[in-house]
Amino acid sequence: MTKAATSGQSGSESGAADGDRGVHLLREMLRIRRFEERCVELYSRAEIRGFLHLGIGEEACAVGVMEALSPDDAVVSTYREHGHALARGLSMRATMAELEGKVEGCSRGRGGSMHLFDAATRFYGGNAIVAGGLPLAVGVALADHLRGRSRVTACFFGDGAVAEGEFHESMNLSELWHLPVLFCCENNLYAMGTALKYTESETDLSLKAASYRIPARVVDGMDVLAVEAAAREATQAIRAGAGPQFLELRTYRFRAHSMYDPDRYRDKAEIEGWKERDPIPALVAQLTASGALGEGGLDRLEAEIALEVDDAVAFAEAGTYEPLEDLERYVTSEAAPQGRTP
Amino acid sequence: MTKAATSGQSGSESGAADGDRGVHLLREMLRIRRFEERCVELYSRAEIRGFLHLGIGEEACAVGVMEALSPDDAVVSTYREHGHALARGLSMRATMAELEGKVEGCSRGRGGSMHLFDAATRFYGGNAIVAGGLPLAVGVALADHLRGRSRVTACFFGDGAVAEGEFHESMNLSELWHLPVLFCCENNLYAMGTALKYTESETDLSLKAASYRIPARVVDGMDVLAVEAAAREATQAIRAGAGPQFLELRTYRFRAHSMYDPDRYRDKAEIEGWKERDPIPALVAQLTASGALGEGGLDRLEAEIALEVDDAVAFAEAGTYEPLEDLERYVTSEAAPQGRTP
Amino acid sequence: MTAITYREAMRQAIREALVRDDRVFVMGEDVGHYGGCYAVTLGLLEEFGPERIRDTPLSESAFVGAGIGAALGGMRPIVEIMTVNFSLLALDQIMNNAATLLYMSGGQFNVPLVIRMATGAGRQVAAQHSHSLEGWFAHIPGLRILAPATVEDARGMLWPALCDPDPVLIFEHAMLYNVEGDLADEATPVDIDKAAIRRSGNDVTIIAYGGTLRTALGAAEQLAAEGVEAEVIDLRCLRPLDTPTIVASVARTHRAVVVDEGWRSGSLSAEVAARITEGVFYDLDAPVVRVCSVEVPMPYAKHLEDEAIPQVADVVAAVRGLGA
Amino acid sequence: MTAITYREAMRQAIREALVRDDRVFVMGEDVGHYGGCYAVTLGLLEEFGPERIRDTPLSESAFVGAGIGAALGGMRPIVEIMTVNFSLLALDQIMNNAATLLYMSGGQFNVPLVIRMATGAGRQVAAQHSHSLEGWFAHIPGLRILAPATVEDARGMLWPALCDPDPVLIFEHAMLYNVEGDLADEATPVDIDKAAIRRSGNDVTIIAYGGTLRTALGAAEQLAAEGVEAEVIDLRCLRPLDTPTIVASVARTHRAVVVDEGWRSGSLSAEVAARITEGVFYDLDAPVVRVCSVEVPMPYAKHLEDEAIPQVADVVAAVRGLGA
Ligand SMILES: Cc1ncc(C[n+]2csc(CCOP(=O)(O)OP(=O)(O)O)c2C)c(N)n1
Ligand SMILES: Cc1ncc(C[n+]2csc(CCOP(=O)(O)OP(=O)(O)O)c2C)c(N)n1
Ligand SMILES: [Mg+2]
Ligand SMILES: [Mg+2]
Repeated sequence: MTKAATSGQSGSESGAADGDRGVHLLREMLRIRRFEERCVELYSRAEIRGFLHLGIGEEACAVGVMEALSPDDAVVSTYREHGHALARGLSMRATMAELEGKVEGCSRGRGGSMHLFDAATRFYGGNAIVAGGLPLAVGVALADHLRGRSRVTACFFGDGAVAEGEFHESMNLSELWHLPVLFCCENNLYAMGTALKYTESETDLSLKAASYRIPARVVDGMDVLAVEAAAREATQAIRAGAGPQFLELRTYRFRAHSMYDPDRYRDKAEIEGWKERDPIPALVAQLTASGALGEGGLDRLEAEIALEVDDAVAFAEAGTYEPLEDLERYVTSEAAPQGRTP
Repeated sequence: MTKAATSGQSGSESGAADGDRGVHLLREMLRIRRFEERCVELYSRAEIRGFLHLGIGEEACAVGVMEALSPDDAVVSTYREHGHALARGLSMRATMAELEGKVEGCSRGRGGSMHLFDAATRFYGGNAIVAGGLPLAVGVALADHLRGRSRVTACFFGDGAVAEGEFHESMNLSELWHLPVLFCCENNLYAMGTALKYTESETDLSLKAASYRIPARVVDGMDVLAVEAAAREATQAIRAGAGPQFLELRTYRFRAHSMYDPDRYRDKAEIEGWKERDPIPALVAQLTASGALGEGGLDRLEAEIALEVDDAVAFAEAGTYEPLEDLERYVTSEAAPQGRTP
Repeated sequence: MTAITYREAMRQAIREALVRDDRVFVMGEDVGHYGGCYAVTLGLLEEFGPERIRDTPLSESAFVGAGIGAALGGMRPIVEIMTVNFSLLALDQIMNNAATLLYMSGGQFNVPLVIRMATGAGRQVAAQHSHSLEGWFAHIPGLRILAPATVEDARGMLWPALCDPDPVLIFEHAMLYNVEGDLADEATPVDIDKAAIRRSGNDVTIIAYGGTLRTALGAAEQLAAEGVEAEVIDLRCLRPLDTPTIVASVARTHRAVVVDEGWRSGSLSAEVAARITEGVFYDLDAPVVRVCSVEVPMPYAKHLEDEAIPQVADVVAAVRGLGA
Repeated sequence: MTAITYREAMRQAIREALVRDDRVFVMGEDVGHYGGCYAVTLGLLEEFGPERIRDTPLSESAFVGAGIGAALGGMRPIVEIMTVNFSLLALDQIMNNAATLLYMSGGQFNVPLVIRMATGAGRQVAAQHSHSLEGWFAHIPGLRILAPATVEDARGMLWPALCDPDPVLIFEHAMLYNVEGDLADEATPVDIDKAAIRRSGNDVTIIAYGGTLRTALGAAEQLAAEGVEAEVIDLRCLRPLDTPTIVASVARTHRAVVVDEGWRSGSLSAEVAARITEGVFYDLDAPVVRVCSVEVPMPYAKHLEDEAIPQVADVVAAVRGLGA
C-alpha cells in the first residue's frame, strides 16, 4: 500500500472462518451481546443509571479490531465502549460492577458505563467527550514511538466525531509524526439523532483520511472476519513503520442512542434492513455450514455465556459501595512525590 | 466547475493588465507597501507598539481579492491585516491612527495593528487568534443566506491556520449549509517560525478543500492579476449559488513574522528568491511594457502615495488619546435595551 | 395559571421568539430531528423548518462562532450547546469573539447572540457531564449570564435576552427540566437585571441560583420549622451580579450562606462572599459561609454524587453553624 | 550568585530536566526552529534534536491532548502553550482528561504532565493576547497551578513539577522574562506547596503572585517610606492554595490587600479574600481589599492598558484606604 491514502472494500472478502478461531470470534460477540441485553434489564430495574449507550449490532467492530491487537497494544475508546472493553479482555465482573457503581468495578464505580478503565489491558477509557480520546491516542502512540516500542494504539470513535476539530488535528499530527495509531471510525450513520448527511459535506469518510495522507480502508463492520482481516493488515502496516492507518467500519446500532432516546429520527425499515445483517447470526450460519459449529455447539456457547453474565451480575450485586470517606481519594495521586524523583 | 473540488493553477494565466485597472491595482499594492514601510519606521521610534505583523511581499493577495468584492460583501481577516484593510477601503488615516493608539483610529485605539475594524466597509476585524475568524465568517455568510442577500464573505487566514480544528469545522459547516464564503488561504509557507512541512502531513492545501467538497483554486499569490482573476471566478461561482470556494494563494512574506522575530529559521537564499518575484516590480514592468504606465507614471504614483502616507501619519500624530474615563465604555452596548425590543 | 414543566416553559419561550421575530433561529446539536437532547426544542423543526431549526455537526467551536457571525450579520441566533461540559470546546469563540468584539472594535460591532446550555450534576452522568461552570462565564466582561431557576424565569428570560444587544448566556440546570410550576397564562418578560427574593426572612440570608435554589428553599423550610426565618435570594443574573439586593438583605440579617454547585475554590460563591464582606463587613455577625460542591470530578455512583453536591442538610447545618 | 534573566532561568531548568531524565521532552508551537515565542527554548533544538524538542502544528487541543497521552504512556512531557489566551482551545483536554483521568479511573491512570504558558498584560498586545486566566485553572480539581514570580522560582519549580505524578500548569507572566535576578550557583528545587513571605511586616498583608509580586513589593517599599510596614506574600502555588501561611499573616496584621491581574469579578482574589475572611474574620480590622484589573477586554493604547491593570499606586492607595 502506498503512502497516499487508498480506500475501497479492502479486506472485505472475509474468507471462511477457520474452525476454532471462528468460534472464538462468535463467542466474543455473543458475550458482548448478552452482556448488553442484560444491561437493558438492569437499567429498567434501576440497577444501572446515568447514560447507557449500547453497541448492540456493532459487536463485529470491537471483536474484529481487538483480535488484531497484542496484549501490550493500547486502546482508547468512547462512551459506547462495553464491547471494546469486553473484547479487549476486561473482566465481565469488573465491568458489570462498574455499571452498578460498585467499588469492585473497573473504575471503582466512579466511571459508570461511559468511563471503563483498565491498566492491566492498557484500556485508557471510556471518554464521553466526542473526539476527546483522539489526541490522547496520538499521545500514547507518541510515547511508544519515543521509547522505540513496537506497539499500536487503537482509537475508536464514531462518525459524529469526524466533525470535531480534534479529529482533524489528531489525524494531521499522527501522520506528521508518523505515529502508530489505528484510527477505528465506527460509522453507524448517526450521531445521536443526526444523520451523517446532516453533519458532513463529504460523507465518504475515507476521503478525509486521504487529505492527511493516511491510508484508509472501508470495511463491512457487520462482518467480523472482514473487520479482523482489515485490522490485521492495518496493524501489520503500522508495525512495519507505515504510520497511522484509518479504518472506516460501516456498521449500525440496532437500539437507540441511549436509554433516553425515543429514536424518532430513524426509519423502522432502515433498522430492520440492518438487522438482517446482524453479525452474529451471519457468523453462526457460516460456522454451521463449515461444520466448525457442530450439533448443539451454539447452545453450549450460549449456556456458557449465560453463566458468565449471571456470574458477573451476581458479582456486581454482591459488590460494595466505595465508602464516603474515600470521596476525595485520587483527585491527586496518593504516592506523594517522595524526594521528588520522577 | 463541478461540485467536487478541483485544483490546479486556475486563473493563473493572468493576461495583460488593461490600462487603468492595472494602474489601479499597482496603486493599491504600493499604498500598502509604503504604508507598512512607514510602520517599520514608526515602530522603531516607538510610535507603534505591541505586535506588528507586516504583509510586505503579500500585497497581491489582499488587492487581488478585494478587487473581486462588492461594497456590501464582508471581510474577516487576521492579525496580518493592514493590506486587507487598506485594500478594502479603510482610510489610511484611521488605520494609522489606530496603530498609534489614538481615539481617531478605526477601533478607537483599542485594537492596534491586530484589531482593525470598520463597520462602513463591513470589515469584521482583525482577529489575533489563529483560525478564530473562520467560524465568524461562516456565520456572517449564514446571515446573508438566511436573509436571501446575495453577498460574499471573504475570509483570510494563513497556512498555519489550516492545522487548527476550527479550519476543519468551518470548512465542513460552510459546504454543508452551502454558504457564500470565499476562503482565502495566504500560504506563505511559514506559521511564525515553523515551515509548512512541519505542520501539515499533506502540504497540498487544496486537497483539504476537496475532502469537504469545496472547489479549490491554487493561485500564484505574487501575481495580482492572477489573484484577481481567480477571486472573480470564485465570487461569481458563489453568487451563482455554488457554495463556498477556496483559494490557496501561494505567497511569501519578505520580512520576519513580527517585529520581535529575528527570522532565524529561513534561508537567506529562499527569501531572496521570492523577492525576485515581488508582485510590485513585476506589475510595474508589465504596465510599462504595455504603455499603461507612461513616462514618469510610477514616480507620480509614488509621490501621491507618499503624500497620502505623510498625511495619515500627520493625522495620527495630531490625534488624541481616548480619555481614561472612557475605559469601560463599550464593554456592553451603550444603547440600553429600550423597552427591550430586539 | 397553568402548571407546566420548566422544559415546556423554555420551549414556549423559544417558540414565541421564533414567531415574533423572523431574525431569530435556533442552531445546535440535535435540536432538530432529535428534538433537543433535553427535548426542549421538540416539535420546532416540524413547525419552523430546517432553515430556522438547524441541526449542526459536532463542531462546538464552529457553530458557536457561526452564531456570533450571524449575530454580526443582523440575525438573532439562539445557539444551544448541549451542556456546559461541551462549551469548553467553544470557549475561545465565546471569550475572544462574542464577549470582546464590541469593545475591541471601539463600539462598532455588537453581538446580539443568545447561547443556551444545560449545566449541573445529579443524574449520575459522571465526571465529564456534570460540571457547573457558569461561575467561570460570569468572570468574562461583555457577557450577561442568566440562570433561570423557576418556570417563570425559564419562560420569561429568553425574550429580554434576545433584546439585549450583547451576548447573553442562559444556564439551565439539567435537574430542573422535569420540574413543574405554575405559570400565569399571560406570560410577561422578566427583569434580567435583578436578583429575586424568593422567601423573606430576618435571621439569615441564603443566596442561591439555578439548581441550588430548590436546595436553599428546602433548607429554609426546614429551618422555619425550627423557628429560624431565612431570606432566600435567587441571583438569577450571575453577571452582572445584583450586589445591592444581596447586600441590603445581609445588612438586615447579619448572616449569609451562599449555596453554589460549583467546585468551592474559585467558584462564584467566592465572589458573592467577597462582595458581601466588602459591602457590609461591619454588619456581619460571622463570616459568610459557602456551601459548594466537593472538589472532585463528579463520580458516577449515586451515594458519592449525592455526597459531592450541596444538599438541604448541608445548608441547614451551615445556618445552624452560624448560630442563627 | 549569578545574575540571570527569568527567561534564562526557565531555559536552564528545562535543559536540566532534559539532561536528567530521558523521558522528558518539550513540545509546542515554535519551540524548536523559532526558539520559542519568548525565546525560552532557544538553542534546545540544536542541543537535543527534533525528537525531544518538537515543533507542533497550530493545534492546541491535539498537542495538549497528545501530551496527556504521552504522560499516560510513561513520558514526562513539558508542553508549551504560547500564552494562556490560546489555552482556551485546549481547555477540554486539560479539564476533562488531564485533571480527571486519575479520579475517573479509580486511581489507575495518573498524568505526569507539565504545561507551561505565558500569561498577563503589559505589552500592548490588546484584547486577545493579554488575559490572566490562571485563576480559572486554579478552580479545577486535580491540577497543581504554579506561578513563579522570581528568578529562583523560574529556575527551581520545573523539576519538582516534573516529579509530581499529576498534571502541573506553570504560568509565567510575560513581563517577567526580561527581569534579572540573582541565582545561587548551586540551583536547588523549590517547595512547590508553600507560599513565600517576600517581605515581612506587621501593619498589613499584601498578597500577590506572578506578575503582581513586583507591584506589591513596589507598593511595600513606598509604604515603608511612610512608616507602614507591609508583609508581602507571594502565593506561588495557586492550587492548592497555601491557606495557613496567608491566614497566619493576616491574623497578625489584621488587614489584607490582594493584588491580582485577573478581572475582578470571579478572580482568584475573591477566593483568597473569602479564605481570609473565613479563617480570621474576628481578627480583621476591615474587609479584605482587592486590587484587580478593570473588567475590560485589554485595550491596545498604553495609557488605557496601564489604567486597566493594577499599579503600585493602586496598591498604595488600597493600603492607605485601610487606614493601616
Ligand atoms: C463534545 C461533545 N459534544 C456533544 C456530545 C453529546 N453526544 C454524546 S454522543 C453524541 C453522538 C456521537 O455520535 P458518533 O460519534 O457517531 O458516535 P455514536 O454515538 O454513533 O457511537 C453526542 C452528540 C458529547 N458527548 N461531546
Ligand atoms: C490559536 C493561536 N495559536 C497561536 C498563536 C500565535 N501565532 C500568531 S501568528 C502565528 C503563525 C500563524 O501562521 P499563519 O496562519 O501561516 O499566518 P501568517 O502569520 O503566516 O500570515 C502564531 C503561531 C495565535 N495567535 N493563535
Ligand atoms: Mg455514530
Ligand atoms: Mg503563514
